[in-house]
Amino acid sequence: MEKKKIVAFCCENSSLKAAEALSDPSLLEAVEIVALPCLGKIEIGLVLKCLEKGHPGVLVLGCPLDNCQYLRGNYRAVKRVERVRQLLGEAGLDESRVRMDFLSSLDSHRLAEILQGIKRSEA
Amino acid sequence: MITAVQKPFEEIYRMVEASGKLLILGCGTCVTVCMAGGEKEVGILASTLRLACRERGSSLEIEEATIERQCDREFFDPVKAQVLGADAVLSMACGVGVQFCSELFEGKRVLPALNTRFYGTTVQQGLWSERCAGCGTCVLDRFGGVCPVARCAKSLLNGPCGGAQDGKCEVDKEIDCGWQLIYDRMSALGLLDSLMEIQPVKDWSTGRDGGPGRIRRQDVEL
Amino acid sequence: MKERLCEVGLALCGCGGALFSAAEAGKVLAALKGAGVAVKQVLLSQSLCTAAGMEEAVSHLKDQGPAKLLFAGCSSSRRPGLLANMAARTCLSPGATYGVTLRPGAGALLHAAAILRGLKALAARPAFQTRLIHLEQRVLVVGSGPAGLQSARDLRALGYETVLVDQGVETASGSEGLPGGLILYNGSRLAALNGQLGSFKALLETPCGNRTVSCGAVVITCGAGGVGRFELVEGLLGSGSLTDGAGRPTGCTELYGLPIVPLAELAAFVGGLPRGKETLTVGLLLDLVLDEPVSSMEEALRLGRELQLRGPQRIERQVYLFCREVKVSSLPLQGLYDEAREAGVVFVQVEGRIGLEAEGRGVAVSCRDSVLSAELRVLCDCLGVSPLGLSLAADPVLAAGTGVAVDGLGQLQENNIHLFPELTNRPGVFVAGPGRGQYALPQALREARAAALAVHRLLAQKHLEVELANAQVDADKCALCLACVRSCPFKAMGVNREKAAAESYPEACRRCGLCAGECPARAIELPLHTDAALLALVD
Amino acid sequence: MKEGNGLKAGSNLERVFQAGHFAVTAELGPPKSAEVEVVHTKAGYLKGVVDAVNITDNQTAIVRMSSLAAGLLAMREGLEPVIQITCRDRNRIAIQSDVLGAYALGVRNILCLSGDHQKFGNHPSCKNVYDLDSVQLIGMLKEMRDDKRFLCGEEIRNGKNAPLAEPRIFIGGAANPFGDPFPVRVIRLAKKVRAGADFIQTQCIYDMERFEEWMRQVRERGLHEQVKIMAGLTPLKSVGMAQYMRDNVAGLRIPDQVLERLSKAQDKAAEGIKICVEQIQRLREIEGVAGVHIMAIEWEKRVAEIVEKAGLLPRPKV
Repeated sequence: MEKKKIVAFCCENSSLKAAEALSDPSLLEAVEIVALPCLGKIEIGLVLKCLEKGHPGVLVLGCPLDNCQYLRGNYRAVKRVERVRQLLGEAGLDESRVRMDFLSSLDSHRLAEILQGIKRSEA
Repeated sequence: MITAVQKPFEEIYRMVEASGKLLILGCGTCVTVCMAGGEKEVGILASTLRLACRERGSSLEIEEATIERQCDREFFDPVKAQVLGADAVLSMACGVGVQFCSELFEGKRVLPALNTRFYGTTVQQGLWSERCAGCGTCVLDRFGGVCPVARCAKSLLNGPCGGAQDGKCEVDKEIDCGWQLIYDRMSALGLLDSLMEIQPVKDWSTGRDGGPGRIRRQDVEL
Repeated sequence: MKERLCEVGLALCGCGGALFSAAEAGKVLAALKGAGVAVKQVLLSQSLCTAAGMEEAVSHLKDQGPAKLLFAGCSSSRRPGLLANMAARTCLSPGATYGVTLRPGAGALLHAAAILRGLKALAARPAFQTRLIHLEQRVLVVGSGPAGLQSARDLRALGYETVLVDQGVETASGSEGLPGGLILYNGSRLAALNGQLGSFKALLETPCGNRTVSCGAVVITCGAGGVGRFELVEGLLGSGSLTDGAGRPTGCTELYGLPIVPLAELAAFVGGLPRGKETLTVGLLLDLVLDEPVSSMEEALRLGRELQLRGPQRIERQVYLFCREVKVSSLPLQGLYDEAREAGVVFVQVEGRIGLEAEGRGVAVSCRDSVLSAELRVLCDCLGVSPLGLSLAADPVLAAGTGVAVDGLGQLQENNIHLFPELTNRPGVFVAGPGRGQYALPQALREARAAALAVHRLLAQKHLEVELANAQVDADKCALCLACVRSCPFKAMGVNREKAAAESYPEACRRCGLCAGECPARAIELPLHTDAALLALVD
Repeated sequence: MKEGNGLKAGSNLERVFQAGHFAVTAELGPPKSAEVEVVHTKAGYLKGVVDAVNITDNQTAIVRMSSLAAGLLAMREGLEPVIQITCRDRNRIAIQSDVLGAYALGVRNILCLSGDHQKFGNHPSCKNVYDLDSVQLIGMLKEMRDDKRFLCGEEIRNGKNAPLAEPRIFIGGAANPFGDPFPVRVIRLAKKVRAGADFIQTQCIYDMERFEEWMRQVRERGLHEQVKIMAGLTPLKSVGMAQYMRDNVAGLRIPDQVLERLSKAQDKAAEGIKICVEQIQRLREIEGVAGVHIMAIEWEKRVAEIVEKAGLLPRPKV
């Protein structure tokens, strides 16, 4: 079986743009990018499903707080990610398998760092 | 609506770990509204359980389903096969639904995933609060529409206890003193005088204290 | 409409980021071709993010008429609304456009790869039915203070029927006509705002009972308790209407409609005033808020003295300083006060309302002098106002009734950069003035104009073609828990009583999916991001 | 067993009131064990110093020796007990039964309380009862005494032909002038009086001004003429105790001045007692205050000192 990648849920307005503008697009191969219109769309069940299906981890990449085009999407996402991590803890899994970060569309370098980190830890 | 909260995960896990094939059954009415046992929570609990089982090396096969209401027979029809095929049902309904499901499927183990709490209202998303204690003899007419039985920690009918301070209950500072609410309301309604009346001892027999409740209405009986 | 000449058009931006030269574009196209993709239509603009570049692009695309449009540019050319604007102006539904961000200097191959991803996404995007939303050409302006009047006047000038609501003094009649064709409901308040942009139904509580006004958009310019601080007479905004304002405003007079400037700009402004008058009258107005800080007093005293003494040759000046209280508590301030007095500055201690009125090219200040106990009217050639402005909390009833969210300080409009300056969480409702922040008068007026223009941008389209790609509610699953109604930031969710289920309004829904994320019954789907599609992606 | 002198129950406390004396009672907290000696010792401190001792009923919902049992022990030591009955732990059946028993054993005073919520006690997960509230409890005792009937309406006799044998109890109630909502406080007192309370014990008083305001309202309604009001006092042992009570005891107000005075004093205990004595003197001046009730929490041995310094010794023999 093919080894599954970390799933990166990206907000179309911020982190996805940062991903599109990566100077080294090959970094994107480290993760499975799933574009969401806004992180407000992210569902706890969907994140858990990713882990259930064998993805080693989930990255939730939204825009900086107070910078959500849809006003409250990232705030809601923060709460939902908190709950996912709590559930993981209860299930006995490492909570850090689900991580959240806030990237603007200009933060390609930060995204690159995150992706490089993933590549390194996998190597 | 009836409000409920999910049981601690560990308690649920221990309840179901030896079930073999488990059906998690959600309820689409009250517990969906209070976000404790609707389709979404069914999915979340199922995924969490699967992850926990994998992590702890136990084998549990989990199916998911949600029906409109678990307190009425007819709604179970679509999931009958699933229930019968499972070794146990983890019901995410209120206590009524859990028991009714259990009654319907003789010999099937039906387990509660929720702790049923009270009859209440959504004050705001994520905050629910009790309004009715189901005492069976409504007294709201005498208290300006605020129930002393449900909203006073001691169910006092003749005024607040000594512990209320700044409009909050001594039991929990987050809870409004029911008697403060009654006083405010009655004073706004110009009915303060009627608070002077001594409320006679209450007949509790219409509620829980009278034994399991039963209503029979012959006019609507078929 | 023109027949579509090709399937997908590609718009490449060659803006300030200098992404493309013609040669580089050729390389990108070659790379695309190499990948087996032939894009039939290429537009290479110098600057899609400028007005001129935009015009060029729009006219070009209208001629060519692609069915879908892929837009590729640097991140600054991908600013919100640009794509939608282009879509609207080229008669494409918003769903038929897609934007890709290119990184400067990444090279043709990488650009091509990004464009390919975009083409794929665009191809995968399903077509949606559209609905034509009629945009009522009537605007409700709440608050008839300076900002409200400015907005209302501008909207009138732009040809919109404009209804003003003000809580101010109750008059016997419910509504009255103002010069200039404005309709004013005085002593009235906006109690509820039903419906959605284009066809709001505003419920007004007036002295003559409730009235419903239907309108395409709403501008809110008031805060709580603002009544009585200021009174602007209709003539205030006499000069400089918007109809001829296609070009940029050239100076304060044109911009503000009145020679009212912040204290800091006053000296320069006075210097620039046309000469030829024998006497130049300058007003200084303090206390736009109750607590004027000492520093404003200090600045006004200095400025007053300076203007009084150092006028240009042969032009006499008279400086008036209007304030509610002369604060000279400290010794240095007392000194400044004495100096200003000696220089000839006239001090007017004001009580009650301050009336500002356009007169000629100047502004007349009318007020009650509390020392003389007499009404006063001073005609000023220009007026400097203290930099501190009105700052009012939102009227909670108004906020609740309109569904406009408030920020941490209790003022209208959430603290979100995508809303500034005039947008609110509720599409079709705009804000200006002190209810949304702390503003000096000139600023408030400028924002009122921005709000009027924003209304114009929306309503001038007359109709809005809305793709039905909004959130879809499965009525059978919906438990009517109202989580979506409560959580939708844009108030785009309501209850469909016939279906006994929640419903999203396509004209207001921004397709963010927050409701779907909240729904405990999993009854809400976002057509562009269905649960099945998302699951398939992670399978 | 009827008292033929117009008295309702004929207890010492009632007689002291009737004779027009300024009454003094004290509180005696039963032990958190079956240790009899504790009651004896505390009773020893109080004997001859007060007109009656008030025996708490599992106060703050912490399990202690029952009020009735401790009351009997105190009685053996020569003190007259006031038994507390709360609505928290017993329903109308248990309470009526206890009242009959208490009377049979010689108890003549009962103080009717709602009871502290179990949340603050040592069994917070228990089920509470609250079948009755304190007003209804007072009414029930009055009905038993005056109408000679149980709450259900049956006569209190052991059989058709048996004599009526009703418990003749001097009935007490509590009042908290410091709880909220304030205007309800007097209303509630009036209800208790109407329900049949013979005497009232107040929550401990530190905020004299609010108490005086409350008393003014009490007099306005003429309640002080219908019921004997005993002002509650708790001497403060230390600043820590004062702060604890202010922050943790529901429905209690301690003004900052009191705290300040205590914290400035060298001997905190002596100062606490001094404050208490001053309070008694001030309370005696207030029209309608018929006595004081001293709740010296685990400090019973200093009650005599307080009563003496307040000039209230010796206690009258009536």
